[in-house]
Amino acid sequence: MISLIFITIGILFNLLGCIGIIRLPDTYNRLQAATKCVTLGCCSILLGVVFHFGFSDAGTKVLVAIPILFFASTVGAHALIRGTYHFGIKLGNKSVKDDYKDALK
Amino acid sequence: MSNYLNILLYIQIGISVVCMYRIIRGPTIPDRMVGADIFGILVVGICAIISIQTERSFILDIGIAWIILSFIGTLTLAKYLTGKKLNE
Amino acid sequence: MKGMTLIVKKTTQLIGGMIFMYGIYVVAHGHLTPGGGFAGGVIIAGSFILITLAYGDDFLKLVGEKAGTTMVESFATIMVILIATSGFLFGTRIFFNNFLPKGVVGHLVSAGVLPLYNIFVGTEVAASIFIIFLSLIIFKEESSK
Amino acid sequence: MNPLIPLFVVTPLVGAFLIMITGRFIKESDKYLTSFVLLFLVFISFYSLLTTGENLSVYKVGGWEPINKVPIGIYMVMDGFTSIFVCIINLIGFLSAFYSSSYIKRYTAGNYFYALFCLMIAGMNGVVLSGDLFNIFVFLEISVISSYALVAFGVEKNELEASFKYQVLGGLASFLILFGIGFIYWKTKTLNIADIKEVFNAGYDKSYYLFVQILILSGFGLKAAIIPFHAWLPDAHSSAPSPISAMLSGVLIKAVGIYVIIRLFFNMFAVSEGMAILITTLGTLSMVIGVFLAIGQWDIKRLLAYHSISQMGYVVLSVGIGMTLVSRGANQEVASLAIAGGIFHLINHAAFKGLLFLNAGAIEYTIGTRDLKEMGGLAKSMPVTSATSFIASMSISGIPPFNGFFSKLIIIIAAIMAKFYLLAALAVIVSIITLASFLKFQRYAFYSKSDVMKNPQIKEVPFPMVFSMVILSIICVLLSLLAIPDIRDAILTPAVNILTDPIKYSSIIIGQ
Amino acid sequence: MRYITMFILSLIFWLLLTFDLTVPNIIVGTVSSIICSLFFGRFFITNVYKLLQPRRYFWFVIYLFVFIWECIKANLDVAYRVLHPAMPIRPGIVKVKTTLKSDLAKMLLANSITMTPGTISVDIIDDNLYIHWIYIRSEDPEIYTGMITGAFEKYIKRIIE
Amino acid sequence: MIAYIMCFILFLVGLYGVITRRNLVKIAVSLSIMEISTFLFFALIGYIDGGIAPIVDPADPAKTYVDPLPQALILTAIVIGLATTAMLMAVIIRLYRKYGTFDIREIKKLRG
Repeated sequence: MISLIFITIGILFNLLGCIGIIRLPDTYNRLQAATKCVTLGCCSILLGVVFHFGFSDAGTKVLVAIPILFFASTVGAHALIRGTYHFGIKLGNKSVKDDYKDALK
Repeated sequence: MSNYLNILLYIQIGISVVCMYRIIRGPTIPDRMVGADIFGILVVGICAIISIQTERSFILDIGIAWIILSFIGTLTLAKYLTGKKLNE
Repeated sequence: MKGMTLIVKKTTQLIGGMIFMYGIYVVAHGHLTPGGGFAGGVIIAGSFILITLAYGDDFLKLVGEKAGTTMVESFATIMVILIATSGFLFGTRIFFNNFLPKGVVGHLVSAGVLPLYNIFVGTEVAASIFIIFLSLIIFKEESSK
Repeated sequence: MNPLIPLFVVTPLVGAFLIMITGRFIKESDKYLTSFVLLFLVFISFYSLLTTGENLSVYKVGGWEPINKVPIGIYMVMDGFTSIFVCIINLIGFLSAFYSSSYIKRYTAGNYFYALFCLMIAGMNGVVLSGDLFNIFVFLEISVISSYALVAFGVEKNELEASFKYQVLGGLASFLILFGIGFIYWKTKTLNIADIKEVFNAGYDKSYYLFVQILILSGFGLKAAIIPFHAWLPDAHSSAPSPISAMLSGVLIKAVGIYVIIRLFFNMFAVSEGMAILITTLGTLSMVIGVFLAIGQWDIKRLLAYHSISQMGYVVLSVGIGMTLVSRGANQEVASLAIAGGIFHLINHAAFKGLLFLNAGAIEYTIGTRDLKEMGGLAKSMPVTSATSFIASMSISGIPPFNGFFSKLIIIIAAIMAKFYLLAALAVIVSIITLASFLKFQRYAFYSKSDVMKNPQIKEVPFPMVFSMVILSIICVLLSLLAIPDIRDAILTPAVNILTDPIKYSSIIIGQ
Repeated sequence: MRYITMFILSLIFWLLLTFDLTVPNIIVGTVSSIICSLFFGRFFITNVYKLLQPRRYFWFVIYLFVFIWECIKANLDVAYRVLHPAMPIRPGIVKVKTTLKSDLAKMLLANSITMTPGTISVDIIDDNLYIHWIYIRSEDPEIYTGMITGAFEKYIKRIIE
Repeated sequence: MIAYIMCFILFLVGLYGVITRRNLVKIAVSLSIMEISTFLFFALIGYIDGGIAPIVDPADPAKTYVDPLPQALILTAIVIGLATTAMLMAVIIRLYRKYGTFDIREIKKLRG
């Protein structure tokens, strides 16, 4: 039962991330929404799986999977956003500040 | 219980299909890559739910392998985006 | 500064070992779960690719150059063929004969020679995928000179 | 259980990977190792040719015995037809490898060359020996992928482009074959050729069966370069290094194309008249169009490549005639004669086309060009090359004492006896045009006067190349002995019997 | 020393993954851990002795709770911005100076920042973190540095340095 | 049944790409699409309604499994496909270095 609650929460977060990736205007903001929501959502689903299987071989396997998922998604987001900036995509027209431009010179 | 899980599974699959929209539509290359990255993470969720549904734990193995390969793919594409060589 | 940013470098330190161990897990449990030599080999090669991406060619100097990978690959293939031939020598003159005791279904040490095949196929696949990656990278570097 | 059978695959595989290791430590060990491995293979293949005869020996990999007469393991089969092929592959392979030991000095990375060569040999032996559809596919891909790499071995513009074309069309063919295998597996739930035959005998759906046959024929036809699918062959065969051209043209298109077509259409599918007439038509088309495309060529190797298409047309034509007769159920002797003529011509073609490509390689090695207009008068400075190439030219165009004459004669006689008068006439005309084309080749390359012959630098090629060419020309002459009825009965008749008998192959394999 | 740390960590990872305490499994795990430490040990953590101090683990647990709380806040924040019809975003890249010294700490800080309300770290150059912020609340460097790094920096300092 | 038709359509899409595209890399991608449609077809013919993945569970071996043979065949075919694709990409990269373009209309030295 408790696993179902976790999974439901996770899917709600995933849904939010999905709406974000469709609605937001430029690449940077899409990455913002998507990474956070989807990572937390999937971690939550995996936690639900841990509670479902209990302390067994499957449960510990999922416990191992959570840090891998966490690091993979955050580092992936970081590398992607840096790559996007170097690729030459401009910040959206709503943006107000850009300190990184100076640092690259 | 299993009915409810089924509904959740369909919602999750629907979310990843919507992600496909960004991969196909995305106006620039980085947009498509963001879509692919997010899609890779969502698949792990699908694997987890299926493993509960069928009570077979080896599907989790597939999920972990998927996230690892997706991570390597994302890093490689990000490396390509920065446009630098291996040793820069 | 070679390679990618500090964040990527430090995280690959943490996660590279994990990926390597996971690949070995997939190879070693190949006769019990889905996966086996090919899938595990791809994951092991993935860990090397990850480190190479993050650190530039520092890692290559540790493992040896491209030539070394070719050697590993050839050696592993010869080992696979030799295991096949060992059935010919010890068993009843049949290639691919499973002459070791079979054990109990579901244990780690079971299924005769299948785990040995898995291990060497895994080594072979890891080496060859890594060599494909290196070749494509070196092609790219040479062409942009 | 004949323990020799798997050695045909295992030895070259071990050799290939040993070369990669020893080639790095011991210099020039690669060529000796390759020659040694292939010499060993030649010995055991001739041994098995002599001992096989009418027998059929089966090897079950892994020792899996059939359950309820349903085969579950991987089977390797050695019969009369197979043993002939194994002999051709290993003999031409050995001579080409020995020839390369001096030819390949122009290129760097010799050990890669020899490793790929051994892999190609292993793949072809595997295709010929396996009695299982999917293993045919796997070994076919092994040999074909190594040939992709070997075609591109020179990494110049021509080679790369030819290799690209070859790979795209070869990939297409592979997927057609895989689709065909999938359709067969869907209906029969088995992959063993003999077992599929048994299942088909119990009854099948006509249109489905036709669809599968078309898929398989177009897939292997692409690999064999029968005429509507021939686009890749001239480029690939002319761009590869010369020993590889000899292997590709002399052996590879036969082993992975013609052999599988003959084997599957006789021993797996029930022989049907419509399909037989289609195959005969394709053979005739390739025979005629190939030779007409060859006339206008001035590049030696392209000329030889187009002649390969034409000569393969002869083989397919005569096998098609035999198939038609078998399906009609009449005139079994004529059918046997036609098929025997086809197989005979196939063996001959391996010998003389291999020799011609080796000659072309020798000419290119000496004067550095492949254009007929730029050479001439080489007969004085290169006597051995000239003599061997004369023998090969006379063989391919069917001049009496040489082997090509007898096989063409058998094909034409069979066509006349089967009342295909038009096809017989076409075969004669094509033979005459071939003669004309090769007279042009002889005249421009060896006898006409030109500036090249005044160059004192030109002399005979080194010993390994001469050795291979001389041996092949002796074989060219000796092969005409196969026309004598006693020898033909000993070698060709078992192969023909296993093909024309509708149930022998499957019943023996299932029975064991 | 580094190699031994790597060995122990990978053995723990292996045991968690297989969840099987039979003898063959442990032997396979040991052998593969040795191989793993030979390959990857060179790149691993430098100051090993810090792993032996228990209070660091205590702070790590507290840090985890803080972190999860921040994560949930981040998600609700994003949810608000995404679902609001007008989409109140004000994005930009800001520069933040950190006081952390070691590389591992910087990495942990950057990853934490990535998971907190509306921020993703773009790059690290020396001591400066460049951060993409979805809604810039203030233009003053002092204030926004506190907003972004303040929650984590002190814990990370206690854990690692 | 619709799945079979879909995978045949996928095959035709790949064939269309191989015939009409002018870019070397796109030809390679189209070949990969054809390859994958073939694998999909193999996976479909092994499917049994209500069957589960063919991993034997020691606790409860009597279940309905799907046919494992096509899956083994696909694994082999995937490895072969990997080799083919790597070879093709290597040749394409070499061609790009020689000609400086991916356009097939400009890479036309050989004729006939």
